[in-house]
Order: sequence, then structure tokens, then C-alpha cells
Amino acid sequence: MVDVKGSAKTGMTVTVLYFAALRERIGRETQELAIPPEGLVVSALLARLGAADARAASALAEEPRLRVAVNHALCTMDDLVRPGDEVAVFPPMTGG
Amino acid sequence: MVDVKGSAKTGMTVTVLYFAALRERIGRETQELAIPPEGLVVSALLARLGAADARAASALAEEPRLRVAVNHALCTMDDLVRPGDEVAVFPPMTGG
Amino acid sequence: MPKAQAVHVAVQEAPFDVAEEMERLSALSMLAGGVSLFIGQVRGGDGLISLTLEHYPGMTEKVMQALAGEAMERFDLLGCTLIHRVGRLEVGQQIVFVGACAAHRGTALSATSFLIDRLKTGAPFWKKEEYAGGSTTWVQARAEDDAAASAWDSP
Amino acid sequence: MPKAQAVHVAVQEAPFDVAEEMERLSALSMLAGGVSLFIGQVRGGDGLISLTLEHYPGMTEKVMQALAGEAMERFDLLGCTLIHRVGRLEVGQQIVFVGACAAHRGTALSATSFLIDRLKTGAPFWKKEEYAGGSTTWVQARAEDDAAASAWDSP
Repeated sequence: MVDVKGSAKTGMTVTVLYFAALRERIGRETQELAIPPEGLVVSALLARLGAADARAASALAEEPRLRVAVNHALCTMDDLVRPGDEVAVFPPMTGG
Repeated sequence: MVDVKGSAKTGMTVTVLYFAALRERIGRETQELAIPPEGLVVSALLARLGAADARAASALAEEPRLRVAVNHALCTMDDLVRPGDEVAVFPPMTGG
Repeated sequence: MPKAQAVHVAVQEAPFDVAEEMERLSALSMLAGGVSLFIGQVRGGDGLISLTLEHYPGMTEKVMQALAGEAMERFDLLGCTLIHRVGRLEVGQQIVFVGACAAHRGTALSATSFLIDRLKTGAPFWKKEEYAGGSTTWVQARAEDDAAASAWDSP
Repeated sequence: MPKAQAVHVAVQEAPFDVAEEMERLSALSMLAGGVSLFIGQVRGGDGLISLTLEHYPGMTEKVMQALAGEAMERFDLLGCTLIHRVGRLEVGQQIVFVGACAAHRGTALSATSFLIDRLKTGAPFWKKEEYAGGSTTWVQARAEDDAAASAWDSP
């Protein structure tokens, strides 16, 4: 299932954002990641991020309680990410 | 047991205060009531107030949940009132 | 700071200043992590014009001071404030201010609930309602207020 | 007044004004009987100098707006306010403002607890602590905060 609007805008990529300790350990705030036109589940996307970058691999592995949001909504490891989506990866939230 | 200080000041009486709906029904804020030197339990004191004043009798009888404070502390019907005490009689409190 | 200084209790006709009371509480200690406030105001409806609050001078202050002291110990507060207005108050005007300052939010919030629940039924205040048309009626004690207050009896 | 107007949500670096926010809430309706507020501030101790708050712009506002809407329905509020500061805040400075206005005290107080419990673990904020000497550390999520937030899941 192809998100035509997303793929047209982004060329089959997603924008990945890192926050807080994860952002610091990985050493960057954001990156573009190519994904298949039909999309990818969150767990597979995280594996690709780790495969592409050793610092990301160790940072993601060291955070026992990763949180992922797709287009500003928290999601599970089994949710589908499609081209054009904004994916944020971060440690548990500590507001208030 | 005689409260010498109290009796000297008040001549074997207690000061009774009424509040809120009770004060309005009885038609007065305060009265002095003579009591025995050895004191009186609260229930007996209320009976004397009623015996001395028909409006007090009906007002006290009509309030199903009378509250009594002796010297600013809530008390039960069995607590002792001594000469010189300040006794307040009122309906349930409705603050806040 | 000794705990006595951290308790502020008042019965007054004048309005209170929420910002001033907030400042008093939040400045009590650098260990303060949260301040919880509750402000009760005259709720309109059914043609209500005003409430007139009567109290028992002398007893009221003692009860409020004791209540504040109990909250300080029970919830390990850094400070608390109880202000209750008396006299005639119109719809929308503020009646009561309860505030608690603590290291953690949970105790500050619980203390505030405790204080307002106990203040409702345990301090000698009475409210008389005035309606459009001139009729007046004394507010009756509500069983649910008694229940809320006594729910704090068993910890 | 439509409920949408009764919700006020903000993420900002600037301080908030407790008196102004109180006024906004208490003036929402003549049916308001109580306003409950919680203000979180940077708790000192152990040499802590400051917190720096980071958030996820775009998502934060949506989460806070949804949380406020949920509280409006669940507690039958007349209005509620959520303000969260970001950036560097020193010990004693205010971080978060939660307010709820309701006909009755119980719902206002419960809504305030609900909102701060959910805000702690459900909105994308993160805190970095700075200590005397220059060391820094990210605040770790606490199991008791998760428990407090999920206690609201089963009504």
C-alpha cells in the first residue's frame, strides 16, 4: 500500500527525530531514512536505524524502554510506518 | 467538683451561644444559664435551655443534628459542662 | 524554617489575593516541588444572589489552626494556608482558599483535598442563601460532605 | 460558552502568571463552585542548580490538548488549563501549571490530579539536571509516576 502523497513529497523516506538522552548519545537530532514504498513496521525501522549507524545501534540497544511516535502519536513496535511519515524515537517522558 | 475560677467570675452560670438557623429561631444570640456548682452533662443542659424558653425548646427539638461545643471544642451529649464554661449550640457546619 | 511559620490561617471579610498566597507558599522552601491550591467560590444558579457566611469567632481560628497542623504532620507538608471569608458574598466571589506546599505533588494534592473536606464540615461556618425575590434559606449539611470528611478518618 | 473556549493549553519559555490563569478559570461560568490549581516548581537539594526542559514541538501541544479534552469530559469540567514551560529553569522556578474549574470541588480536585499525573508520563517532555560542579544527568522515568498515570486507566 503506497502513500502516494508521502512518497511524492519525500522520495520514499521517513524523517526520524531523536530526543533527550537518545539525541545526545546518537549525536544528531534528525535523519532521513529510506524505506520501502509499502512501509515498514516500527521494530524493523529501528533495526534499520541501528544497521546504518553504530552510535544509533548502541544508543537504541541501551535504552530499555524506547518510545516511538509516528506523526505525533505514540505507537507500538508493530505499527506501520509509511513513506512521508515523521517518526520520533525517545526515552520515557519526564514532564511535569 | 467546682471550677472556682469560673464560678467566681460568673456566679455558677454558663454562657450559651446560638448560631445560624438556631440563633434565628430562638431569637437571641446568647444567654446566661445557671447550673449546679458540680456541673451538668450537655444533654441535661440542653433540657434546661428548653425548659426555660419555649422557642428554644422547639428550635432545639426541630434540629435533628445539634452540635455542641464547650470552650471552643466540639463535644458529645455526655460531656460535662462546668460553671464558667462557654457553650455553643448550632446546626451542622457548612463551611468551605 | 520552623513549621509554625509555614502555617497561615485567617478568617476575614476581605478578599484574599491568590497570587500573594501562592507566593507565600512557593517561597517556603527550596525543597518545594509542588504547590496545590483550591479556591471555592459562590456557585450561581436557581436564582441565587448571594451567600452570607456566619462563623463562631474564637472557635473558628482554633479549629482551622488545628486542622492545618494535622495536615502538616499527616502529609509531611512544607507549608499550608487556610483562608475563609465571612460576611455577604455574591455569585462568583471567592469564599475559601486552601493551599499546600510539599516536596512532591501527591502529598500536596492529597493535603488540599483533606483540608477542604474537613473544613466543610468541621469548622464552625454556616451559609445563608439569598435568592432573587428576597427569600433566604440556610444551607443544609450534605451527607456526601460528611462522608468526604470522615473518609479521611481511616488512613 | 462552548467547551473549546474553556480549554487553555500552552508550551512556553516564559513564566506563567498564576493570578491571570486563576482569573481565566474562575470567570468561565457563574456555575463554577471551585477552582483547583497545581503548580510544579524545580525542587532543590543534592546540589541541583537547574533543570533544562526539552520537548517535541508539534506533538506536545497535541498531547496536551487531547489530555485537556479528556479531562473536560471525564470530570465534567467548566474549564481547564495546562501550561508547561521549557528551557532552563533554576531551583524554585515554576515548571508547570495545571488548573481545573468545576461546579463542585471533588471533580476539580480529581481533574487536577489526573492532569498532572498524565502530563508527567504522557507528554513529550524530558528534563536534564545540572548540578553544582557542572555535572549533568537526564532525569529517569520513575515507576511510581507510571503507576500514578495508569491508575487513571481503570475508572
